[in-house]
Amino acid sequence: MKIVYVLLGLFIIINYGLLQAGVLRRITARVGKRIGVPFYQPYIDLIKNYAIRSQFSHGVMFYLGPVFRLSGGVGIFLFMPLIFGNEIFSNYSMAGDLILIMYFMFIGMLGMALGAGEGGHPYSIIGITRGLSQFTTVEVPFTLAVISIAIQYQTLSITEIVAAQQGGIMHWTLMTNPLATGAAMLSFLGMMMYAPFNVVNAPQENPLGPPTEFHGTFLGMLQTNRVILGVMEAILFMNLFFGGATNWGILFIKAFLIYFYPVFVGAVFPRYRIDQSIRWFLYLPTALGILAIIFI
Amino acid sequence: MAEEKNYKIIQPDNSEENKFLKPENYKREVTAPDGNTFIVDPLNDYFCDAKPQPHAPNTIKVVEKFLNWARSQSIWVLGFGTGCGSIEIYPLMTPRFDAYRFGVQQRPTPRQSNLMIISGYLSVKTLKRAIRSYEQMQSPKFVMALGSCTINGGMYWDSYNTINRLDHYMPVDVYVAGCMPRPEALLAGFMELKKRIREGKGEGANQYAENFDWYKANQKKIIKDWNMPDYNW
Amino acid sequence: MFHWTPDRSAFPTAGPDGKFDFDSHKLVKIWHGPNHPGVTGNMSLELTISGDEVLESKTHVGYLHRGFEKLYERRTWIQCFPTVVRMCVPESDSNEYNLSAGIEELAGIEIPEMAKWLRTLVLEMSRLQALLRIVPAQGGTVGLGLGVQWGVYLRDLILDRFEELTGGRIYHMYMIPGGVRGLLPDGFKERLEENLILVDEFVLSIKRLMLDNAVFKKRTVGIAHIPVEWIDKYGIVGFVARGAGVKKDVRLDYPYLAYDQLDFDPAISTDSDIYARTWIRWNDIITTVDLLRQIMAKMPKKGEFKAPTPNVLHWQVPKGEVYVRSESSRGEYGFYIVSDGSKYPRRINLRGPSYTHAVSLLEKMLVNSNISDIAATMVSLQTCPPEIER
Amino acid sequence: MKEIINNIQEKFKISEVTEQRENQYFISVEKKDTIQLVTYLKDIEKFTNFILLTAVDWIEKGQFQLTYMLNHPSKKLDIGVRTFIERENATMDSAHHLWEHVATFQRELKEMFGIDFPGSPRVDEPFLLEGWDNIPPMRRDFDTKKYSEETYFPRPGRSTNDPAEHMKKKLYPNE
Repeated sequence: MKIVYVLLGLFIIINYGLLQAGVLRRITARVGKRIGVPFYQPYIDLIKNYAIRSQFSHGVMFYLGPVFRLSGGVGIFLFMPLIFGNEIFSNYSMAGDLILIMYFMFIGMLGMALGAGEGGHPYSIIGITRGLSQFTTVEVPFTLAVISIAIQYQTLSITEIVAAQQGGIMHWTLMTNPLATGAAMLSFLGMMMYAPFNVVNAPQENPLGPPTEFHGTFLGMLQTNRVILGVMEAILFMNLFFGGATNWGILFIKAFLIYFYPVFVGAVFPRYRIDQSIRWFLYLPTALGILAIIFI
Repeated sequence: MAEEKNYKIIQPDNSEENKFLKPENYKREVTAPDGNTFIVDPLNDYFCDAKPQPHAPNTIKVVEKFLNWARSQSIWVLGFGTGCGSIEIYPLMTPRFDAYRFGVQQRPTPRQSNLMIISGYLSVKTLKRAIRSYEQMQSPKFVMALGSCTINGGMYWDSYNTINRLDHYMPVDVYVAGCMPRPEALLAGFMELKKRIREGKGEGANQYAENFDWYKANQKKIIKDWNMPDYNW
Repeated sequence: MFHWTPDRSAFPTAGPDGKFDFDSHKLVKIWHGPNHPGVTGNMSLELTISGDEVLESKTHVGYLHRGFEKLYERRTWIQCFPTVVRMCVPESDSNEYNLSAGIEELAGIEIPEMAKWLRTLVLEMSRLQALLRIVPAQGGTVGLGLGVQWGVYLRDLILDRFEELTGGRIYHMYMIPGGVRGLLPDGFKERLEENLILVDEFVLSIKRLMLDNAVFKKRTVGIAHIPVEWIDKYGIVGFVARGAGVKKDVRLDYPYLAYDQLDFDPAISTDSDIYARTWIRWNDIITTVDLLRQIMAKMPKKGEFKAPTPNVLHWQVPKGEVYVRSESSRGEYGFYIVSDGSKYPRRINLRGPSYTHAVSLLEKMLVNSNISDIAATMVSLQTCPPEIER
Repeated sequence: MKEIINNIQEKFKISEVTEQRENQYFISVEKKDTIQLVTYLKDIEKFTNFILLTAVDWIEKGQFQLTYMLNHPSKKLDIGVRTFIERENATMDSAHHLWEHVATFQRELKEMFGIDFPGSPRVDEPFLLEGWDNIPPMRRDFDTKKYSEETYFPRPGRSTNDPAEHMKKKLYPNE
C-alpha cells in the first residue's frame, strides 16, 4: 500500500517541479524585459523529447548514464519525508536517511560521468570533469553543515531533525544554527548549477557540457531527473534548515522560495571559471562550516 | 620520451578521390600487442556506415496529431549562424520580438535540436558543416532557409563559392524571403512551420532518407574535400 | 596560500617540427566552432589542449567567403553598393562610406556640407548600434546574458531610426557617390533624442550590472593581456590599441567628414586586458551618444545633400588608386580601390581590423590561456569573420 | 613627405611616384628592390604600421601588381609600394619576418592569385577555400559566372539586364 502513496507523491513532485521550472523561466525572462515561455513549456519539451523518432546509442553506459542519474533523483525522493506528521507522505524515511540522501546526490553525478564518457564528445568529457571536481568541493561545506546539525540534534534522521524544529520560526535551524545554515546555503548555489557556478554546462565555453550527446528519450530522462532533483534538494534544505512542512501548501511555498534563491543569484552574475569556483567553495563556505562545528 | 608507434601509415594512391584526403584519415597498418597486424581505415571503421532509414509516423492518428502539436510547440533551434541572417536572430530572441513566447528556444548541440536555420548564403565550406550538423540531428527535423540566397543564390548567384539552391542538398520546410528577412518575417516563418508540422507535413527527415542517394550525389559534386563518413550519425 | 599557477614545464611541448604528438594520449584536439555559441560569427578555432590549457590554436576562416572582390569584376561601380554593405554585417555603414569616399576621391567630387553631416550622423548611429550589441555580449561570454537582452532591445530602437531614415534595418545603402540619398524625416531628431535618453540609462545600468560586478572583474582583469610592443608587430588598431595605451583613432588622426568640427576624446587605458577593452568600449558608447547630440545640434538645417555626379549607369571613374579609411567600432577600416578607367572597378580590397586581430593576434594570444577564456578573448577583440574573408 | 620620397629616390630606383593626397603617396619599384625598400621604410623612415598587402591582376600586360601599404603612425603618412611581377609562375620574396601579420596576407594571395611566397609560414595551407581544384579564383581569367552556373544548379527563370540598357528601356522607351 505504501508504494501507491510514494508514487502519488512522486507524481505531485514531478508536476510541481515542471510548473515551477516554467514559472521561474518566466520570472527570469521578466528581468530581461521579455515575456518568456508559456508556463507549461517544460511539459511540452518533455513530451517532444520522449517522442523523438530516431535514436541511437554510443554503447551500454550511454544507456545507463541517464538511468543512473534518474535513480539518483528518485533515490533522494524515496527516502525524503515530504510532509511532517503525515504517515502517507513520509516515504521510506528512516533513521540515518540523511547519509543515504547525500550518497544519492553523488551517485547521479557519477552515473552521468560514465554516460558522458561513453558519448565520447570532448566537450561532454570536459564538462563532466569540471562537474565532478566542482561537486566534490561543493560537498565539503555541505557535509560540514550536516555534521554540525547532526551534533546539534544528536540524530541523522531527517524526520527527527524536522520534529526538533517545530514550534515557530525561532526553532528553525536557521535561527538556532545560523553558521551551518550559511555554509549549506552557499553550497546550495553550487548544487543547483546556476551562475556563477554553472561552468559545467556553460554554453559559451563547452556548449551544454555533459549532456551534449544525449537526445530524445535519454534527454527526456535527464530532464525528468533535473526536475525531481531540483525540487528534492530544495525540500532537503527546507527540512534541514527551514523547519520542514506540515502540509503541501507550506511545502510548495518554502520549496519555491529556496529554489528561487539560486535562480535569483544566477540572473545577475557571470560565471566563475572552474579553478575560481573550486577555490571559492574552499574559502568562505568551508570556513563557515568549520565555524559551525566549533561553535555548536 | 618518444614511444614506438604501433602502426604504420599506408600512403594512398594518387587517384582523384584521394586528392584531398587528410593524413589522419589515411589507412594504417596496426600491430596488435599479440603480434597480429591488421589494416584500419578510419573513414570506414570508426563510423557506422548504415544509411538513414525513414521512420514511419505513429499509426494511431490521434497520438500522432498530439505529438505533432507538441513538436510544433517546442521548436529547438540549432544555434548555428551560417550566414549574415544570423544577426537578426539576436532581436528575435530578445525583448522586442521574443520568440520564446512561441516555444522557440536555442540549443547549442545538433543532437537535441529539431530545427536548423540556414541563415542566408552558404559557402561550400559551411555547407559541409551544415550537412554534417543536419545529419546529426534526430528525426523529425526541420529546415528553415532564410533569405533569397538560399532560394536562387540571391545577390551571390554568380559567386564561385556560394550555393544557389539549398533544396538540392537538404530538404527545406520553409523559406523566408528577404535580404535579410526581418524578425517579423522570421516569426511568420515560424508560424508557417508550426502549421506544417501540425498538418503532418514536416517529414523532411524521411524525405532525406528516401532520396539519400540523390542528395549525396549533389553534395559530393561540390564538396570535393569530403573527409568524413558518408552519413554522420 | 592557495594561489597556484600551472607548472608549464611539465606540459607536453611541440616536437622539433612544431607539431604535437597526438599519439602520446596527453593531448586533445577540439574544434571551437563554427557551430559553437562562444564563437563570434561563423569561424572556427582548431585547438590543441592539455587539460584546460590551450597549447596551440589555429584560426580557420572562409566559412563566409563569398568572393566579393571577384564579383566586383562583373559589376559596375554603382552595382557594387548593394553588395559592399554585406562585407561586414554588424556595422555595415563603414563599407558604404569607404567605397563612396574612394570613388569621390578618384573622381574629384566634393560633397556638400549637409551630406557630410548626414554621413557623420549615420556612421555614429551605426557605431552606437554595434556597441550596444557587443558591450553586453562581453558579459554574455562569461555567462551574464541579462545585459544582452537590454542592449539588443536598445539596438532595435536605433535600428528603427535607421529604418525611418534609410528604409533598411541592417543594410542601409544610404551613402552613394556624391552624397546621401535623402534628408532627415520630420521629427527625427526628437525621436533619436528619446532613444538616446534610454541609452544613457542603459549605460549606467550596464556599469552596475557588469563593470562593477566582482565576478565579472575576476573573470576579465588580467586575462588576455596584449603588450604594447605588439601594436605595430601585429598591426593592432582601434580600441584594442587604445586598451594598450596607444591612442589610435582615425577620427582624430585623419579627420574625415565633419569630425574636425566635433569635440571628443576617446577613452584610453594601459591595462590592456579584457576588462580594459570592455571599459573602453563602454566609454565609447558615452562618447558616441555625446557625438550624436553634438551632430544634431551643429548640423545645418537645410542644404543640398548630393553633389552632381555623372550618370551612374555608365560612369567611368578615372584611372588611379587610393586607400581610404574610416573608424569603425572595431578600429581602422580601410578600402584599397584601384580603377583602370573603365565602367567596372579593377580591384576593391577591404582591410578590416579583424584580419589581423582574429588570425595572427588571436592565435598568439590563446596560447597558454584557459579554454574558458576563449569566448571572452574573441569578443574582447570584437572579431568579425565576414570582413576577414569577404 | 616630399623629403622622404627624395630620400628613397636617392637610394632606390623609383620608376613612378603618384601623389594621391598630400599624405598618401604611391611609388613603383622593381621586384628585386621591393623587400629592401619595405625594410628601409620600416626601419629607417619609421613606417612601422603595415596596413595591407594585396595584388591587382593586370591580365592585359601579363602582370600582377603587388601593393604594400605602409603607414607612419606619428607623422600620419601613408605610402604604397607598388611592384609588378610576371603573371606566369608568379613568385615574390616573402616579408613575413618584418611583421607577424604579413604571413596571413601572403597565404591569401597564394590561394586567391596563385602568387607563391617561398618560406612564408603556412603559406601552402588553404585559407578561405576548401577542396579547390580550379585555377586560383581571383585571377581574371577565371570566369566565376560560368563556374557557378555549371556547379550550383541555377534556378531557372533568372534573367540579367545590363543596367544602362534596362533603365533606358524603362524610362525612355521611344528613344
